[in-house]
Amino acid sequence: MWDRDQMAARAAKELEDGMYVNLGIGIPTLVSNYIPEGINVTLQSENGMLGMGPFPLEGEEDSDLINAGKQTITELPQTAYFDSATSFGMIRGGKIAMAILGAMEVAENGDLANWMIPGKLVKGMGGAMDLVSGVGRVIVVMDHTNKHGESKLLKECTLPLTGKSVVDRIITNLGVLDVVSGGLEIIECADEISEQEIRSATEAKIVN
Amino acid sequence: MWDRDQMAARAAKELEDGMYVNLGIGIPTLVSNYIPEGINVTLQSENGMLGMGPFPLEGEEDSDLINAGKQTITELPQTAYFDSATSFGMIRGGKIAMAILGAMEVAENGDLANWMIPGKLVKGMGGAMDLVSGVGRVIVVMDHTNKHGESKLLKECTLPLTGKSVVDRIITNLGVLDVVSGGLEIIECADEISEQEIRSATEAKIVN
Amino acid sequence: MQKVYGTAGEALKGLLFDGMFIASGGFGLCGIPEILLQAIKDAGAKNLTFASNNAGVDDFGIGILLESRQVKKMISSYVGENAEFMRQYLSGELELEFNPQGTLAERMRAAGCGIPGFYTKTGVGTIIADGKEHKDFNGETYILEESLFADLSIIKAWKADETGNLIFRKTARNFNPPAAMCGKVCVVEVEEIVPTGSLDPDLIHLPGIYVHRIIQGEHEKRIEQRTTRPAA
Amino acid sequence: MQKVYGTAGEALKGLLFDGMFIASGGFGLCGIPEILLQAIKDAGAKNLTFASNNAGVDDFGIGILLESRQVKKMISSYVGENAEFMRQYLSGELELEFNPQGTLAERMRAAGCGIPGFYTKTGVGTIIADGKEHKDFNGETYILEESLFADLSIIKAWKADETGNLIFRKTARNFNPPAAMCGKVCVVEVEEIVPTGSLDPDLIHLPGIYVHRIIQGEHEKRIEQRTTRPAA
Repeated sequence: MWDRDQMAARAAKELEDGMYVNLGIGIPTLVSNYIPEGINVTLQSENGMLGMGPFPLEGEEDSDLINAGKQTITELPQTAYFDSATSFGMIRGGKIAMAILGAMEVAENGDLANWMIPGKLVKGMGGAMDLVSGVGRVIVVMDHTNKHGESKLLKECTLPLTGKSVVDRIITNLGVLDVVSGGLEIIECADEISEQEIRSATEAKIVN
Repeated sequence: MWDRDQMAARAAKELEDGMYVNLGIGIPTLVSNYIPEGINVTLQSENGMLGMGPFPLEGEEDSDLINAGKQTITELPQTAYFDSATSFGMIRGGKIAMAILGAMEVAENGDLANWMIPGKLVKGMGGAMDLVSGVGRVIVVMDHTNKHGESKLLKECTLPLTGKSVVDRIITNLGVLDVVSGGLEIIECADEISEQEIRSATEAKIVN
Repeated sequence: MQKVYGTAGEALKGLLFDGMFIASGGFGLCGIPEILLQAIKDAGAKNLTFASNNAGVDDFGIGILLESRQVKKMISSYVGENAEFMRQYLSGELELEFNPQGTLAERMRAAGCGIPGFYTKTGVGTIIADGKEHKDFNGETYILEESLFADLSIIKAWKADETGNLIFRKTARNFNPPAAMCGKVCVVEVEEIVPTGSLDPDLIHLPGIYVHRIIQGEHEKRIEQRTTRPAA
Repeated sequence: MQKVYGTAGEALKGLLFDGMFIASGGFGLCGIPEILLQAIKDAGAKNLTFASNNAGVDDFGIGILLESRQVKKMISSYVGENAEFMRQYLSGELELEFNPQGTLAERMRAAGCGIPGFYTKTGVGTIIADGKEHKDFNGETYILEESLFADLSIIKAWKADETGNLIFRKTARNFNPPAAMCGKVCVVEVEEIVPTGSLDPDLIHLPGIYVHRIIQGEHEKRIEQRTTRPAA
C-alpha cells in the first residue's frame, strides 16, 4: 500500500519533460516534491501564473503572489503572469498538458465528482470543471476507498459531476488504473498489493 | 458648399472631451487637424493602439509603428499598445465612443455601404464592419453626390452593406443630416447651401 | 476629462443604486478593490448582485457587505472561505449562482468584447449545463454561456497613469482586467497614480479606455494563507 | 525541452504538409513572420490555406507564396495591397474568404481558448451573415462565428526568452498573439533571444506555453507607406 507521498511520487512519474501542468490541492500539491531528475515541468497556478515556485522563506511573503489555494508562493526565472480570462483560456484551449487532481468519486466511464456533497456545505467548483474539460490528460490521485471502506471507483458516480468522461488515469493507495473502453484497467499494483486486492476494493468494472 | 477640410472641421465638432475615437481613411483622417481647443480625444488605431500621434519627422519612421492605413505614425504620452483581439474587443464591446468614416452609399434607414463594388476589385472590409456595428456613434463624412451627380444618400443602398441601420449622422459637402425615425433630418446646411438644395440633391426621404 | 478622484466616496458618487449589478476583480483576498468595497458599504446601496470569483472572508472584501446584508446574490466560483456567506446562503437570505472559474472570467471578458454568448465544453454533463443550450461542433458537445453585462466594475490595480492606463502586480492581476471590461462604468483603486507618460506604452496591462474613475489609496492587502518554507 | 532552433528550416521540420492550414501574425507588412514565410516557400509545401489579416505585397510576406503558387485559400480582412493576389483571385486560381478584421482576430483567439463558436453583431445584415446561424440576445440579433483551429501558427515577436515567453514591440504585436494561440504548434521568429529570467514576469505579452519553437534572425521589417510630417 502506498502512503500519500508514495502516491505523489507515483503521480510524478506521469510528468514528461517540457510539460505545462496544473496540480490540484492536497496530495497533488506534493507531486512537485517528486519531479524526476532531468524532467523540466512548468506549473500553472490558475489564478494567473505559469512557473510557480515554492513557498517563500519567512519574511518574504508577498500578498500579491499567491497560488490557487490562496497560499503565498514565489516566482521562478521563467515565470509569466496573466489575467484570469487568459489563464482559463489556456486551460480550456488544451494548452495545459496535464492536470493532477484529487477526487471524491470516479466512475468506470471516467466521470469525476470532486466538488460538491449535496446537503453539506457547498464551497464551489473553483477551476475544477474548466480543468477537467480542458487539459490534455486528467490524472486523479486519491485513496481507493472512503473512510467507511467503500470503493471510490464506482460503476456510476453518486455525487454531482465535475466532468463527464474526463478522467484518464487513477492513482490510488492500492495502485494505478486507466479508464479504457468498457471500464477500468489495472496498470500497476502498489507495493505489496495484489491485483486481487484491487479488484475486491473496486466497485467499478475492471476489464483486465 | 464645404470642401474636404471644411467637412473635416465640421466633423471635428462632433468630438467631446475625453472621447475615444476611431477615424477612417480619407477625409476622416483630416479630422485630427481640427480638434477644438480644450477638447482632449484619444485616437484609436485598430491595428492595436490607443493614443495615435502624428506622422513622424523624416528619419524617425519606425517600421513597428504604423496605423490602420499602414502609414508610419508616432506615439504620445498616453499611448497603449495591445493585440488585434483586444483592439477589436474594445471596438465590438462599445468602448469606442465614435467612429468617423467615409462611405460610398448611405440609406435613409442608416444602412451603410463602403467596402465593395461587385465586379470591380475587391479589397476587403478590413475593420469597417466591426467598427460600424460596435462603436457608440457612427458619423459618415462623404460627398453628397457621386461623380455623375447622383445622390449617395439613397432610399436603399445598391452596394453590398457594411452594416445595417448603423449610421447616426452624415456630414457631406452640402450639410449635416441625421438618421431618424422614417428617414433623414437636415440638421445644418453648408455655407451658402439652402435646405432646398440639399433636398434636391438627396434621393433618401427627408423628414423635416 | 478628469479621471482622478480624491476619495472612493467621490469616485462612486452617482454610480450606485439599489438592486444594481457589480462586477468585482480579485481572487481570494488578492487584488480585491478593498477601498471601494468599504465605500459601497458606507454608501449603503442594497440588494446588490456581485459577480466576483470569491466572496471575501467574514470581515474583509465582499464579506463586509454580506455582514451588512447589502448583497442579494453572488455569482462566484468558490465561496468556501466565508462562514457568514454559508449561514446566509443556507438560511435562504442569499442567492448564489455558481460558475466554473473560467466560465466566470470568460463571461466577463466576452461582455466587454461585445460577445453576448459563447460555447464551452466546461460543465457539459454536469448540473452547470442544466437548462443551457447544447450544440455540437466537430463532433463534440458544448454549452452556450451568456455574458455578464454589469452596471459597474470595481477593480484594484498597482499603478495607473492619469488617463487610466493600468498595470497590475504578479497574481493580483487575476480577475481585474475581465471585471473591468464588463461594466458600463469602471472605477479603479490603485496604490499609486503616476504622471501620464511614465508608463511604457508596450507594457500597459489594461488601456485607459476601460477605466472611467481612479482613486489612489492605502491598501491593507491581507494575506489569506501565509505559507513559508524553512530556510535551507 | 529545447525550444530554440538554429534556422527557420530546422524549426519547421516535420511540421509542414500539403493542404495544411496555417495561421500567421502580422498586419500589413508590420510584425509578419518574414523569415518563416521564406522558409515555407523554400520547403515547397503546396495547397496551403492561410488565415492572415493581409496577404503581403507582391514580393514580400505571404505575397512570395502567392507568386510561387503555394497558396490555395486566404482567410483575410483586406488584401488590397497585392496585385498578384487580385490576378489569381479574379482568374479563379485562389480561394478567398473575407472576414471582418475583428471577427478574424476573435476566431483565432477563441480557438486558442477552447471556444468553438461565439456570437457577434459584426456583419449582421451583410453578406458576411449569409448562411450563418442568427440568434437574439436581449432583443438584438447576432450571428454565430466559428473558430479557426490551425495546424500551425507562425508569428513574429521582438524578444523571446529560452522558454518562449514573448514580448512584442509597438503595433507589431497586432495579430501575433491570437494567431499564436490557434495553432496546434506555434513557431516564432524573434529579433533577439534573451536568457530565461531576463524578462520581467509581469511584462510578458505571450507566455511560453503558446510557443513551441523559436528562431532568432535578421528582419528586413519593410515599411509599406513611409509617411512623415515636415519639421516644425
